[in-house]
Amino acid sequence: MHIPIDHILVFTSILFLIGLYGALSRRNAVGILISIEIMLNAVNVNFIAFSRSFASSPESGQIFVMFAIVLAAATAAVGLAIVLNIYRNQKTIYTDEIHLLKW
Amino acid sequence: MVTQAILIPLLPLISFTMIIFFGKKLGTKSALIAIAASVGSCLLSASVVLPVILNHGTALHASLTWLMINGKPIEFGILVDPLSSVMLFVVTFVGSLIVIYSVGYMHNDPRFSRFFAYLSLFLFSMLGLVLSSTLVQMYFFWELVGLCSYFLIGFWFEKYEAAQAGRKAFITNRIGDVGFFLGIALFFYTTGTIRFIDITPEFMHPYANTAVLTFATILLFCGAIGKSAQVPLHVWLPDAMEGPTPVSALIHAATMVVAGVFMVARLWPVLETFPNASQTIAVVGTTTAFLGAFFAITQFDIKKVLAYSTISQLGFMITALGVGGMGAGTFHLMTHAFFKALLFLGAGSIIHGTGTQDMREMGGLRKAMPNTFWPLCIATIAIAGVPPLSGFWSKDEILTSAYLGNHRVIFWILMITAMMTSFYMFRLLFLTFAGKTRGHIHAHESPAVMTLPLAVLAIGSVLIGLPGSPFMGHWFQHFLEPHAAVHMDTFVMIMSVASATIGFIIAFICYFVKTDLPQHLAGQFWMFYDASRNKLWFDEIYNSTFIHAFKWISRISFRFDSNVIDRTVNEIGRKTVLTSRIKRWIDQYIVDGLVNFVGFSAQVSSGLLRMIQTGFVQNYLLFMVVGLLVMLLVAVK
Amino acid sequence: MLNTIDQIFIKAKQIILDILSPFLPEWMMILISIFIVIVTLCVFGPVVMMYLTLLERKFIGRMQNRYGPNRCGIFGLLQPLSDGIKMFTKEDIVPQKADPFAHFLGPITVIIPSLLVFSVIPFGRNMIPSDLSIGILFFFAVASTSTLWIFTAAWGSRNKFSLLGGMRAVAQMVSYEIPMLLSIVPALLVVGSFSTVAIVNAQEGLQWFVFTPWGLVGFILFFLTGVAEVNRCPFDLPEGESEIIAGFHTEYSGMKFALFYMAEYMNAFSVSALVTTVYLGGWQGPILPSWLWFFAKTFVLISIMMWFRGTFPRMRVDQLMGFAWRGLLPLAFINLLAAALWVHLSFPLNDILSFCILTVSVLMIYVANRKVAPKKRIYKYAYE
Amino acid sequence: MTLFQFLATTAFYAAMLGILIAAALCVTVRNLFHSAVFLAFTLIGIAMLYFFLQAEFIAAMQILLYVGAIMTLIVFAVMLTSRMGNPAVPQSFKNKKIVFLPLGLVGFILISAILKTPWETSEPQTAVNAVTLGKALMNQYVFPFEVVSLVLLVALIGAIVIARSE
Amino acid sequence: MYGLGVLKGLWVTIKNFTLSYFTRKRLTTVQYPEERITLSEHARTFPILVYDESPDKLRCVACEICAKECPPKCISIVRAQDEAGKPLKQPKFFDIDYSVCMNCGICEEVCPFDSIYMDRQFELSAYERSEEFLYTKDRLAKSAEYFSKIRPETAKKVEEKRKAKEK
Repeated sequence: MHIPIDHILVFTSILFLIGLYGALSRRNAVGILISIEIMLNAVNVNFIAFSRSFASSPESGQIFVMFAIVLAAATAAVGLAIVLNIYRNQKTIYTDEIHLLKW
Repeated sequence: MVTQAILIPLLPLISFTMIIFFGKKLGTKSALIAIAASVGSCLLSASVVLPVILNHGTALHASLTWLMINGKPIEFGILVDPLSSVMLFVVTFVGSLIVIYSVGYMHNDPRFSRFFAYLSLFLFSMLGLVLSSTLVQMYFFWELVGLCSYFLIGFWFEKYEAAQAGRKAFITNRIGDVGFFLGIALFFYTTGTIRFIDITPEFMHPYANTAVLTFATILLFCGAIGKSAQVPLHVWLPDAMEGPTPVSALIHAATMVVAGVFMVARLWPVLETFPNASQTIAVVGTTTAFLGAFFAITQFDIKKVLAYSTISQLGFMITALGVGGMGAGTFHLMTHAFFKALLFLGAGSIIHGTGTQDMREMGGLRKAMPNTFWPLCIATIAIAGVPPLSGFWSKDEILTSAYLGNHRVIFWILMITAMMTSFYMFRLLFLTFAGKTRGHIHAHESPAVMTLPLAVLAIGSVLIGLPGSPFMGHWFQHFLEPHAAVHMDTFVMIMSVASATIGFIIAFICYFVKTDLPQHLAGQFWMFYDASRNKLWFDEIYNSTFIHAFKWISRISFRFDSNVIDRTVNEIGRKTVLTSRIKRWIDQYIVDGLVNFVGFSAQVSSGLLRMIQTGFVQNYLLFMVVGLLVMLLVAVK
Repeated sequence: MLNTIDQIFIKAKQIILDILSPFLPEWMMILISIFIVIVTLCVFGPVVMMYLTLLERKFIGRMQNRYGPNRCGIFGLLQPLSDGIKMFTKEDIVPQKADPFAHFLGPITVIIPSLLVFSVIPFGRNMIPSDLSIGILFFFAVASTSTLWIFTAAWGSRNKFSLLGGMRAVAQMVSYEIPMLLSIVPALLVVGSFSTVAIVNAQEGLQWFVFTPWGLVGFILFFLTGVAEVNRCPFDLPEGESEIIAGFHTEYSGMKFALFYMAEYMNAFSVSALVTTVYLGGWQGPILPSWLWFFAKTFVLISIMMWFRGTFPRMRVDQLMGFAWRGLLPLAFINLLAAALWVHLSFPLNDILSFCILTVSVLMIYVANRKVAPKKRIYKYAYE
Repeated sequence: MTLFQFLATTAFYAAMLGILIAAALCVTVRNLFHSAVFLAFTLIGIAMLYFFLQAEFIAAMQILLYVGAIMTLIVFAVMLTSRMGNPAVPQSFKNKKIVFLPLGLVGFILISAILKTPWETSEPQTAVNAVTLGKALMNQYVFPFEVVSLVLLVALIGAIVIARSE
Repeated sequence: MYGLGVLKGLWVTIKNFTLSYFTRKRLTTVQYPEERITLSEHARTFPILVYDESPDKLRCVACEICAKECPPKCISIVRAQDEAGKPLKQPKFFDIDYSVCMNCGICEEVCPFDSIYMDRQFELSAYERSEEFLYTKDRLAKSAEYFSKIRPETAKKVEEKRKAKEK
């Protein structure tokens, strides 16, 4: 099953842009984090797509993706913890309401 | 032997410290300590003097080096030779008698124990001076003695005159001491040694006629002038009468004032090698003697009279040393110590009894104070120079040495002085004891503790003359100068007896027969009377000249200081203020200006940048995307 | 003969295919063969679920000195049928405030993983729906998603009790997932590959992993975590009837509740199936046909689960968590260590050594936990 | 092309399409919880993609980690900040239209660049199964492996400290 | 030991399970509709009124003590009046709402005239909740014989007491 790679690339860039749109347009911090997850996944797909045609060490792409997933998990954890903290202190997680360094 | 010698001065020192620390607790018992100390040192000195006497003047000497100046040692030590043994005997014997006497005299004085502390301190320093083996050590005790005299003269310091007198005495002494110190320095510098045992005629011979040494001896003599109240610096002694009478007796009769004479006697070999130095000393001595007597004649204060008589007697001693009669001078020193102390103590008991010092209020005290009258009478006879008593022998010795040394002028002046001496002494006797009591005083006899020393001293002044008299073969002079020729001159003896009797007769006429004669004479010889009465205006002269000049100099320097120096300092201050104001201006407008400018520019630029920090997370993301876009555009093109 | 019985199902499939092959195009045949397997699984799943419910009710009834259901059918055999009918006929109420999308999504997404999981379980010799090279990992991946779907169900029904149940379920599954994974790793370590077939093959004859020291501990660990993962009995806090009505599926009724119910039992079945494949040697067995062995072992395990349900009271939340984090997790780590040692060393020594390590560690963990006195509960709102 | 491959490619493209739709929905839908669920679907779709790209281990990892762990996190976050989730409040900015401009431009440039460049489509190598991955992880990439574990630990502690309620 | 409790529990349940197949009497449940458990003497469900000779001569004198004492207040009594309006010593209406009654038995205890007692009839299903469960006077009335049949001892005691009172 041979999928031409540029199809995948187009797909991932679109997915990436969707994620970007989400990050840009959403008011809710958790929404932003979700969109960021989408962007990350788009990149991972790219990795896997390319890793197949990479001669010397085919598995490097996959290892990259693994590390990417793990790190995404770490960032999500810390990001959400921060969002939680902001919510607890400011009772709001709308980014346009949290634009002052003080409250 | 050496320890006993050291102990002699130490005992009074110990009593001084005891009294100083425990005086308040001891109260009257402090007198006991002082007496014990003086009597103890008297016995010790006896034990030390006896061997010296027995084996013919062999000196006991021990010393330890205090510090080294370019190799030459300066020592502290003990020297007991015939001269110092005489002084030891005089000081300790007379000192202890006076201490006993002053117990009675200072009976109800609030600072009773402090007086005895000062007395023991004085005894310590006097004994130290006498026993010192080098000039520096002597100078050290010389200063101490001056200090004690200041304490004792100014004992009743609440009285203004006493304080002034103490200060005056101390300053005049200090002037003399300066000369003394310079002399020591010069002497040390030239001869290299200041130890008395080194100063022997043979040692001095090589320096025979060096000008520096003559000048040094004169300077040394200045110390004696200051201390023994010779003419230029004698003014402090009459004022020193402000102190209590035992003080006058001890210090201004028996001991301190003779320190000068002792020092000159100590430097006798030096004087022998420098005839012109001894010449000047003789001249000074005779003038002091004559003037002392001249002033004493017209005084009415009993203690003033005695003070001036002391000055004239000191003059006698100094002239004796000046004309080469070291033995005669020292002999007169000893005898004078006895009867002058007796005179002072007598005057003290009179004052104690009558309460006043002015002879014009006294008179007719013979019956009231018999125990005081007889010793005083003996003393007057002794000092006048009537043959059997000690005064005659010692004065006669001086006169013969002056006569033999064919110092003609000096001989005649001394003779006149002797006459005047006997006149004013008998005047004193008659004014106080003969006739009726002029003032409204009721005299009462002094207690036994005062009259007993008087009696002892009376006996002493009678017997003390014998050792030096021909009956004992001039033993005293030979004791002092083993190989000096001593022989009496009949003409001199006759002349001295004559002068004594003439003085007696004049006094008898003036004050016993025709009591108004003195006024009459005073009226006629008003010039002489006024001169004598006002002590030749020495004080006034000094005040108007030295003191006035000194005050002027200090005023000038004060004005100089306040105007010139202060003004310059203020000027400097003002200048710094000016420069600092300029600096402040620079700092404010230039440096701060720059800094503010930097701040201002930072603010402006940050104002611009702030627009970007909207705080909306999405905006930042948008900026990123735009950045990405730009990069892509660039990459694609 | 035995082999034929053993391979009876495969042969049946082959027969069907042979019947149909002349009529249909070639590519259709492949589809059909796959389709047959899928159909059997989809039928097999619910049927197993139904009869498991009956089995459970009878088993527990007997334990409580009473009969199980014996009204419908001879020994109550038709009871699951009646339950099913009841489920279908019951009205499916959707709470007014509930989030329709999530509420609807809940049961569907819960049932999918439990079905997917069957594709990896080797029911008999070469009777495995799809032999994936990452069999076990696939199983766990799919099983772990169920956490999310349970939560969507709980959240969708907008009800405090369901939310509480959902939270408990998530917490429990997350904290038991790690020991479960770790308890499997020793077996993978020994076998060297993820695929379940390889694992079963590695347990030739009677060399079941359970008889090795680390295998025993691993088996117990895996079984306990499996029970927890499936939210059954001692660990059935998410549906704690006594406290929070029915936990996350409170607001579900009718068919949706049936789906949840089925998912629960299918999960139970699949977990015990996996335990058998990994530790009890799957379909390895002396005489009887492979699939019979497999079902026997699975049935034994399920009955143990039911046995648990009959005896144990529900664990308190903090005990549950404590048990996982302080008890099973360290044991799993040590078990991994022991297994590694076991693999590395030669025969006599490795058994002894790993046995000692494991017993010591079990005792230590037991002692360490015993000391923990229950903390005095701080009541935020109740006042002394 | 065999049926199987045909099936596979169609399934692949269908998956891609499905993912895009799910992602679009996830990003635009008002209710945060629904967007989280759609995110889950996109993630599972991407896992399927990995299956098609013969990366089973990564697919399983994706499901296990992303859907199992990260989704739980996100869902919890959504739940804890639930009060903000009510759809009445507009979930996206008013002026979200202007965002399309830069995005469109970037997309246009990207895609045009992708389509223009001649990707030399080499034959896919041997499939990478878990064993080779494990070996690579343990030999060549052991250092990143350890560092990642450290990062995870730090993130864990950080998250706990931040989110802990006194 | 901490773990032993678990094993003991398991042992108990498995023992029950196995033995339940061997000894019948372990199984405490009965097949209800077919077999029934004899109710004990003091079983009580809903209250009934007892009458001696005929249903309309109830022992109840409408003193309304039971109505006052009833916790859920499910008894409602209206005293009968003769034509002139003088209240008589018997109830005109006596309704008990069975759906509200909580079978506590307090009315039985407080009734001074031994007229109200707890029946043991529990299979009272009805098609409709509110009306049918409101038992009126005639549905409540039960003969003394029925009462002595269902509760022999208490009936005997009540009879002796009534005889004593009559003498």
